[in-house]
Amino acid sequence: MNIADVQIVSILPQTLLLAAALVVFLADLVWKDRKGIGLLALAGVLATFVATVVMLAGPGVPTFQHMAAADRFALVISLVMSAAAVLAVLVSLDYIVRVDLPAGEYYGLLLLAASGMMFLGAATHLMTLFLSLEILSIALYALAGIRTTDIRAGEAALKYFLLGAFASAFLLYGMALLYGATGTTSLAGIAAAVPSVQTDPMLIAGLALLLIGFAFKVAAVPFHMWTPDVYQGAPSSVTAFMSVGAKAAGFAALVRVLVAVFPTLYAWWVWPVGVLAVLTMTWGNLAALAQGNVKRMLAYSSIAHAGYILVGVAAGEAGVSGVLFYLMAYALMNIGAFAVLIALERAEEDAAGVELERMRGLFHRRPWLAAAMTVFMFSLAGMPPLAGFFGKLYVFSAAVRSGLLVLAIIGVINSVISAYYYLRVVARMALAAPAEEAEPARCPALTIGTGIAAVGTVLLGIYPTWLLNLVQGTLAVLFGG
Amino acid sequence: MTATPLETVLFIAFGAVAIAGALSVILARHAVYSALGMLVNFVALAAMYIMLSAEFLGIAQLIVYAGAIVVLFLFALMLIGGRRPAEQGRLTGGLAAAGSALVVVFLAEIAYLVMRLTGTAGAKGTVTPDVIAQLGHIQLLGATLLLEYILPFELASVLLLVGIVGAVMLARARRQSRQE
Amino acid sequence: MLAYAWLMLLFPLLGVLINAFFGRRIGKRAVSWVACSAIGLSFLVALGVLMGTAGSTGVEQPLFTWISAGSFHVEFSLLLDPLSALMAAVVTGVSFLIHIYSIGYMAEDPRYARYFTYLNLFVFAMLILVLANNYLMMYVGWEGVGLCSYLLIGFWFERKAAADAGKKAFIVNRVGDMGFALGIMLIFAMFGTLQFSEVFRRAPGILGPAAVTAITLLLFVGATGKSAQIPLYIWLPDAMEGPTPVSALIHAATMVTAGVYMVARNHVLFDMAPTTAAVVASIGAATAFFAATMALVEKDLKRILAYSTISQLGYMFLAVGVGAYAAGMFHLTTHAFFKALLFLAAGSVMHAMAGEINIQKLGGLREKLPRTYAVFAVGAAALAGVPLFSGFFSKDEILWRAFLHSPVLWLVGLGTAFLTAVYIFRALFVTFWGETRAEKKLWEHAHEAPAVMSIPMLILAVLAVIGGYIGLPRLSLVEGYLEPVLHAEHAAEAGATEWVLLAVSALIALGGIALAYYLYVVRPAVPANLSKQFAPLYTLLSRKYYVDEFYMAVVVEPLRQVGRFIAELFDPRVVDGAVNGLARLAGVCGEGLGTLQNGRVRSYALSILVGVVIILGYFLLR
Amino acid sequence: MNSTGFPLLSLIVFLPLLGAVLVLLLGRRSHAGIRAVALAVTLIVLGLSLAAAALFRPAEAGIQLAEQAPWIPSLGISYRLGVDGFSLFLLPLTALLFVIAVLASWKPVGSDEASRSAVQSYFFWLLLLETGVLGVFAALDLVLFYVFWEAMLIPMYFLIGRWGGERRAYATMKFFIYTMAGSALMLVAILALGYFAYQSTGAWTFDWQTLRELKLAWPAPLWLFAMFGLAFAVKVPVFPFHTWLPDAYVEAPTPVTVLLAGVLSKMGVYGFVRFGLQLFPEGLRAAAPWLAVLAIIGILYASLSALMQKDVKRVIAYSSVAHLSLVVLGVVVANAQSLAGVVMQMVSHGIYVAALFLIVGMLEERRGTRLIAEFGGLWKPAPLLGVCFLIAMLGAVGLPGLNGFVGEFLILVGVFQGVRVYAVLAALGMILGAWYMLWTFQRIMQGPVEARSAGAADMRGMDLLVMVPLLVLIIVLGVFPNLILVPAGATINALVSQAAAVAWLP
Amino acid sequence: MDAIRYLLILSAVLFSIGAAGVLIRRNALVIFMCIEIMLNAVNLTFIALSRQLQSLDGQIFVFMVMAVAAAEVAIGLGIIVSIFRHKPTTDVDDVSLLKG
Repeated sequence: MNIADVQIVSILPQTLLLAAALVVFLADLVWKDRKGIGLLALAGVLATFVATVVMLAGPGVPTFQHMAAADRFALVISLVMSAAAVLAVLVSLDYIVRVDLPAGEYYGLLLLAASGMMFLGAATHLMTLFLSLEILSIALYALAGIRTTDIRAGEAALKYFLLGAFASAFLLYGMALLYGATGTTSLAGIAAAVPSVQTDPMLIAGLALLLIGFAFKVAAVPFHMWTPDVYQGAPSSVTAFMSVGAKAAGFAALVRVLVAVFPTLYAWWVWPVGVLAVLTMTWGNLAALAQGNVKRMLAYSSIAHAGYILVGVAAGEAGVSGVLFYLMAYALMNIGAFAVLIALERAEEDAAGVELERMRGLFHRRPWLAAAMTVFMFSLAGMPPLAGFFGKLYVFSAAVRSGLLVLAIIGVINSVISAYYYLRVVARMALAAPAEEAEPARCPALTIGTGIAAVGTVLLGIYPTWLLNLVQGTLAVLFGG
Repeated sequence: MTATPLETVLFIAFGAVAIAGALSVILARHAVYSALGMLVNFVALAAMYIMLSAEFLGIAQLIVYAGAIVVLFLFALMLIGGRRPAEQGRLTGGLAAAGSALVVVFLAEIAYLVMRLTGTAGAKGTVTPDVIAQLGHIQLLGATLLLEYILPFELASVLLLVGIVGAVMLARARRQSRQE
Repeated sequence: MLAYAWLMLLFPLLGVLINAFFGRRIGKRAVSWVACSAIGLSFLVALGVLMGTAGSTGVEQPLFTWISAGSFHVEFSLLLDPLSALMAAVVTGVSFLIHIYSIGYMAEDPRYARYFTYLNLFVFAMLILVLANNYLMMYVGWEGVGLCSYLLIGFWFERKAAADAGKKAFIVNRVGDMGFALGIMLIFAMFGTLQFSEVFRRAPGILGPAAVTAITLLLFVGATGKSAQIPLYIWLPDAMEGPTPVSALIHAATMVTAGVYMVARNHVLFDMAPTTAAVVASIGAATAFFAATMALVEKDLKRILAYSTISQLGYMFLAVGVGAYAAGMFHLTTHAFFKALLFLAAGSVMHAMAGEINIQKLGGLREKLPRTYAVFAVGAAALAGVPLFSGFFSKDEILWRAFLHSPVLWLVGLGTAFLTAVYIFRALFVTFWGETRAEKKLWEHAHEAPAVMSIPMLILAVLAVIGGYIGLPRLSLVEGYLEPVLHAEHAAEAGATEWVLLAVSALIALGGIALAYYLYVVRPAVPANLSKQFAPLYTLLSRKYYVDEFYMAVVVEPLRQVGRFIAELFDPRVVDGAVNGLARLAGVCGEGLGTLQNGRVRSYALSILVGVVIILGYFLLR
Repeated sequence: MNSTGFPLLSLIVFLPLLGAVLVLLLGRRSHAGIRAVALAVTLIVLGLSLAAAALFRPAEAGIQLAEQAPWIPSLGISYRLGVDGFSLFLLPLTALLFVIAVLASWKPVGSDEASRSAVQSYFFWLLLLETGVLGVFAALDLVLFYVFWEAMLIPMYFLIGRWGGERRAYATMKFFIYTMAGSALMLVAILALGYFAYQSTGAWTFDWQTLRELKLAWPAPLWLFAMFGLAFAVKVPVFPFHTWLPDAYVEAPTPVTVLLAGVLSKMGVYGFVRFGLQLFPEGLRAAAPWLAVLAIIGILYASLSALMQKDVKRVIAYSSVAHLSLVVLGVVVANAQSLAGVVMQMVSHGIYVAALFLIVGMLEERRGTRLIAEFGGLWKPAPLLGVCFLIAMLGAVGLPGLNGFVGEFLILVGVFQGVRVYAVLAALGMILGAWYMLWTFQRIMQGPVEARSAGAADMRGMDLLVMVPLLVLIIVLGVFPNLILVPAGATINALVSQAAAVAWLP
Repeated sequence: MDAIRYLLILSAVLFSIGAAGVLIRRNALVIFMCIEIMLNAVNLTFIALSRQLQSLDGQIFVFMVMAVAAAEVAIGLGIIVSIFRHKPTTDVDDVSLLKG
C-alpha cells in the first residue's frame, strides 16, 4: 500500500467541503461581514454539488484505499447531502444575522458537518465510519448550542451531546465485537468473513450494537427521545440541516452495513428493523398530533419519516433505491418547510419555534410563502402529485416486493394520521382569518432557497424518473473496495 | 496468548484497580473524588495496555487521558462544579433503580456472549508480540497509521479541528454587545 | 283512420306545450280555446278509432323504441282494440265536456292557464295509459295521471289542506304503484318481455298457478291504489280539495277507472287465477258496501259523491272479479256519465253559493237553481238505479252476473244498491227540498250557472239516461262490441230469473228513495234522533271508521319516529360518533406519548438502554 | 395515441390545468377576466368530451381512444388513458357540471367578505379539481388513477374549507381525512397487484388491461377487492361510511356541492365497476352479499333520515346517499338490466341532484336560511322557481318520463331477477323517496304564503341559464334514454358475460 | 478462563459501570466522566482483541478513539460551561425546559 495508488479524486466532494470550511474560518478572522462569509460558504457548497453531479455523470471511480468508496450509492448520498447543504446555507444567510450567530464558526462547522456526512455515506471501513460519524455529531453538538445567549440552545446541545456520546459508545463497542469476530475492520473484509462465522455470537452482538448506534442517529424509536428537544432548541437553520443531513448519513451507513455487509443475515435483522419502523412511524405520527408548536411538530414528523425510510431498509436489497429517493425527496420538502418557519420566525418570542397560531391567515399575508408551505405540507403528508408521495410509493412497493405487506399497510395508515396534523397547518394558513399584519419580505436568499425546495418537491413529484434512473443501479455497485 | 503466572496476577490486580476506580467515579459524593477515581482507572488501563504489548498506546493513554482529559475535568470542576451540589437522592429514585437493573441485564447478555465464545474465529494477523518487540511498537504503529490508515488519520485531524472551534465558540463569554 | 291514432296523443301534448309556455301571454279566452279544441279534436279521432276497431282484435302501432337494455326491450307503441278505443272515447268525451264546463267554473282563477295545462297533461297521460301496448308504457301513464292528480288536487296550494291532500294522494298512489311495478318486474322475470300480446299468448304455457296468482295480486294492488279500493282508498275523499271539475274528471270518470281497465286488459291472467278473482270480487263488494255506509252520514256534498264513486268502483271490481268484464266496462261507462254529471251539478251549486257545499247549510235550492236541480235529479236517479236510467241497466247487469257467480256477493251488492239510493236522495232532498238554511245574502244572489256550464251538464244528463239502452240484455251493444277482445262467456239465455232480478233491483232502488223521502222530507227530525240513539254507530261512521287515524298510528308515525331517531340520535351520535371517537383516540395517544417526553436527559438515556437490551436480547436469543 | 393520433383524452384532462395556470397569470383584481377564462375552458372541455363521445364506436366493447406513454419505467408506472362504454358518459357529465358550476359561481361565492373577494384562487382550485376528476375517469394505469384520486382531494379541501359555510373547517377536514383513510389501503392493494404482475410476468406493471388477465390465487382477489372496495365505499358512500357526506355537502358552497354530489360520488361507483367488477370478479362475488345488505340498509336508512332532516340541503344530501346505495346494489347484482340501469342512473343522478342543489342555493340566497320550517308558500311569489323545483324533484323521485325513472327501474328489474326480497325492499325506498321529497317540496313551496317569502324574487337571467339545460336533460334523457343505453350496450354485455361467469345469484 | 475471556469480561464490567453511572448520577460532569469510562472500556476490548488477533487494526482504532475522546471532552465542557453561564447548576434534571 503505497502513496501512489491513493485515489484522491474518489473523495473530491468531501475535500472540497473541507477546503471551503478552512477558507471560511480564515475569512472570518479578517472579514466582519457575515453575509460575505455566508456567500463564501455558499460558493464552497455549490462547488461540491457540481463536483458530485460531474462525478455521478462520469465513469466509475475506484475507492479510496478501501476506506471510502465513490460508488454510485455514495455519490447519490453526497448529492442529497450537498443539496441539503446548499439549501441550508441559503436559508441561514439572513437568519444568522437576525439571530446574531457567529458567522465564521457557524458556516465552518456546517461545512465540516456536511463533509462528515459525506464521508459517512462513502465509508467502507469501520474506522472511517466511526470518525465521520463523530465529526458530524460533534459539529452538530456545537451547532445546536451555537446560540449561547439562549438557555434552550444550551439544553439542546447538552442533551444531544450526552445521549450522542452514550449511543456512540455502544456503536464503538459493536465495532469492537465485529473486529473481534472477523479479524478485520474493513466492511468488505467483514462481508467476506460473515458467511463463515455466521453463528458466532460476537458477530451477532456486533451487528446488534451497530444497528442500535445507527438507530440512534436516525432517531428510530426508542432511541428518538432526543430529537424533539434538540430540534426545538437548536436554531431553525441548524435543525433544518440536521434533520435532513444527519438522517441521510445515518441511513446511508445503516443501509451499507445491513444490506451490503450482512445480506446473508437478512432473516436475522429484517424483523427488528421492521419493528423499529412500525414503532417509529406510529410514535412519531401520534406524538405530532398533540403538538401546538410547528417546529416541534416537524421534529416529530421527521421521526415519522425515519419510520417510513426504515420500511425501505427492512425491504433489504429491493428497498435501497427507494431509501435513496425518499431521502432526496425528504431533504427538499423538510428544508423547505423549515425555510418557511425561518421566514416567519421573529427572534424574540419565537425562540422555541413558531407556534401554530402564528401561521393564522398566512395566505392573506404572504400568499407565495403560504403556497410553498402548502406544497411542503401536502408533500410531507404523501399527497400524490408531489415528491413525498412517490417516496412513499417507492418505499412501500419495495416492502411489498419483499413480502412485508404488513409494513406497507401500517405505513399507509400512518400517512393518513400524519395528513391530519399537516392539514392543520394548511387550515390555519388558508382558512383562518389573519391575526397580524404582514411581515416585511425577508432576504432574497431565503426566498430562492424556499423556491428551489418547492419547485424541486413538485418536479420530483411530477417527473421523478431522472432521479430514479440515478438511484436505480446503486445496489450493484454497493461494495467498497 | 499464553499468560505467565506473574502476568495473570498483575492483570487481576490492575483489573481490580480499574474497577475500583470506575466504581468510585459513580459512587463518590463529590465530583472531585469521582475525577480522581477516573484518574486511577486510566492509569490502571494504561498499565494493562503496556502488558498487552501496546506500549505506545499505554504511554499515549497516560498522556492523553490521565494527563489532558482528567486535568480538563478538574479544571472544569473548579470553574463550576465547586459548590457541593444538592446531590440528595442520587442513588434513589425509580430512574436510577431501573437504570441499574437494565445495566445488569446488559452485562449478563455480554457475559453470556463471552461465555459462548469459541475462541475468536477471526483470521490471525501477522503482527505477533515478538514482531512488535523486534520492530518497535511506535515504528509499526506509525507505518500502518500513515500508510494504510491515512484517511482516518486525516479525519481525526478534522475531528480535532471541529472540537477546537466548537469548544472555543461555546465557551467564549458572549457579550450581548453585538445585539445592541 | 287507425293510422292517425297517434294524433289523439299529439293534440293534448300540443295543448300542454302551448298553454305552458304562452299561457299567460295569450289571455284566458285563447287558453280555453287551445285546451278545449285539443281535447275536442282528440275526441273526434277517438270516435274514428272507435268505429275503426269495431270487430277487430287489436292493431299495434309502434311509435319509437324507448328503452333497450340487453333483453329488456320496450317500445313506445299504441294498441288499438275495442277495449282501449272505448276507454279512449269515454276519456276524451267526458274530459271535453268538463273542459267546456271549466271555462265557466275557473273563469276568475288567476292561474287559469296553469289549470288547463295540467288538465291537458292529464288527458295526455290517461291516453298513454289506455293506449299502451306494454306494461311499462301503461306504468308511465299510470304514474303520469298520479302526478296530474297531485298537481290538480293541490292546485290551490295556498290552502294547507289542499297541499296535504295532494301529497297524500301521490304517496298512497305510489304505494299502489309499487305493487304494480313489482308485478311488472315479475312479469319480465317470467316472460322476458312486457308486450301485452306476447304475455297473453305465452301465459298459459309459462305461468304456474302460484306465479299467475302472484302477478295478478300485485297488479290488483296497483289497481286498488289507483281506483281507491280498500285498503288504499283514503286519498279519494281528501282529493275533493281540488277544483270540482277536476273531481268530476279525474276522481269520478277517468283516472279512478284505470284500475278497472287494467284488470279488464289482463283478463287472460285474471281468468287463470281464480283465487285472485275471488279476492277482487270480495274486495269490490266490501268496498262498495263500506263506502256506501260512510256516504250516509257525510255532510259535504262532494265527499258524498266521492264515497259514492268508491262504492260504484267497488261494483265494477265486483263485476270484473266474477268475470263479467263487459258488465264492468259497461258500468264504468255509464258511471262516468252520471257521476261526472253529479259532480258538475255540485260544482254549479258551489258556484252559485260562493263555495258553500255543506248540505246542512243549503236546502230549498229548487226554486233558485231549477236546471241544476233537474240535472242533479237525473244523475241521482241513474246512480240509484231507477229503472229506465242508465245506472239501472249497468248495475243490474253486474248484480245479475254476481248472482250467477255467488248469491252472497249478490246480496251485498243489493244491500249497497239500497244504501246508494238512500244516500243520494238524502243529498238531493236535503240540498234542494224544504226551506233553505243558507245565510240571507248568499241566498239572495244565488243564480243559475252560465250557459257554458249548463250545456255540458245537459249533454251528460242525456247520456246518463240513454247510456243504459246500449247495454239492454241481448241488445247489449257494449258486450257485443267488446266480444272479440274480452270473449266474455255468454250468460245463460235471458231466462225468467234475469227478469225477476231486474224487478227486484228496481224495487230496491225505489224503496231506498221512498225511505230517503220519508226521513228527510216528511219527518226531518227523525234522522237527528236516530243518530242520537245509535250514537256510537253514528260517530263510527262519521269518523270514517277511524281508518285514517289507524294508518297514521300504524304506518306514518312509527316511520316518522324511526326517521327522527336516525336523523337526530343514531346518525350523529353512533355512526358519526364512532368516527370522531377514533380521531379523539389518536389525539389522546398523542398526548400520552407527549407526556413520556419529560425533558430529562436521564430518562432519555434509560429509553436508549431499554432499546439496547431488547435488541441485543433478541439477536442473542434468536 | 388513439386511431387519429390526436391525444384527445390528454387534452380533455389537462386543459383545465392549463386554464388554472392561466387564471393565476391574470391579475387578482380582474374578476371578469378570470370568470371568462374559466367559462371558456370548461366549455371547450365540454365540447371535446362530447367529441370524444361521438368518436366512440358503440359496437366495440373494449377500451377506445387509448393513449399510452412511459412515465416512471423503473417502477412499471406508465401514463395510460382510455375510455370504454361504461366511463364514456362520465366525461361529458363532469364537463357539463363544471360548466354549470362555473356559471353558478358567477356571483361571488363564500360566506364571508374575505372569501367572496378571493375569486382568483376560487377558480384556480375549481379548474384543478376538474383536471383531477377527469383524470380519475380516464386513467387506465392504477397508480395514475390513484394519483388523480388523491390529488383531487387538495382542491376540494380548499374549495370547501375557504368558501364554505360556518362549520367549514371541521367539515372539510373530516371529508379529507375520511376519504384519504378510505383509499389508504387501496394504494397497498395497487402495489400488491403490481407485485403479482411482477411475479407472473417478470416485470412490474400497473396497466389495468394486463392486470385483468392475471390469475390470482383465491384469497388474494377477496382481500384486494376489500381494500379497493373500502375506498369506493367511502366515496359513494355506502351505509356505514357516509357520515362525512352531510357535513361536506351542507358546508360546501352551492357550486361545489353540485360537483361533490354530481360527480365525486360517481367516482366511487365507477371504481366499483372498473376495479371491482372488471378486475376482481371473484372478489366482488364473494363480497356481494355483504355489499348488497349494506346497500339495502343504506337506501332505507338514508331515506328515513332524510325524512326528518330540518335543513333542506341535508334532505337532498341523504336522498343522494339513498339513490347511490341503489346504484351500488345494481353494480353488486351485475346483470344486463341492472348494469344498464347503473350507467343510466350515474348520469341522471348527476343531473337531477345538481339541479336540486342549485335550487337549494337559490332558496338560501332568497331567504338566507336553509331551515325548512322557515319557508312556506314560495310558489306564489316565485312560480318559475316552483316549476323548476317541481321538475327536478320529480326527476329525483323517479317519475316515469323523467331521467330518474329509467335508471332506477332498470336497476330494480335487474335486482328483482337476482334476489326478489332485495328488489321489494329497494322499491320501499321509492315510496319513502316520494314521501320526504314531496313533504319537503310542500313545506317550502306550498301552503300559506310565509310573510317573509312574499318578497322573494323569482328566477332571473343567470339562475335560468344554469337551470334550463339541466331540466331539458332531465326530460330528454327520460324520454330518450337510449341516447346513453345504446352506446354503453356493448361494454355492458361484456361486463355481464364476465360477471355472469362468477354470478352469485341464481 | 484464558486471558482474552477475562479481559473481555473486565471491559464489559467497566462498560456497564460507566453505563450505570450515566443513568444514576445527576451531575453533567460525572455523567460525562462515566461516558469516558465506557470509551476506555471499549479501548481495552480493542487492545485485547488486537493482541488476540495479532493485528494492529485494533490499536489504530484505539488511537482514533483517543482523538475522538479528546474532541468530545472539549466540546462537552464547552457546552456545560455555556449552560452554566445561564443557570448556575450542573444538575441535568434542572435543564429540562424543552418537553411535551
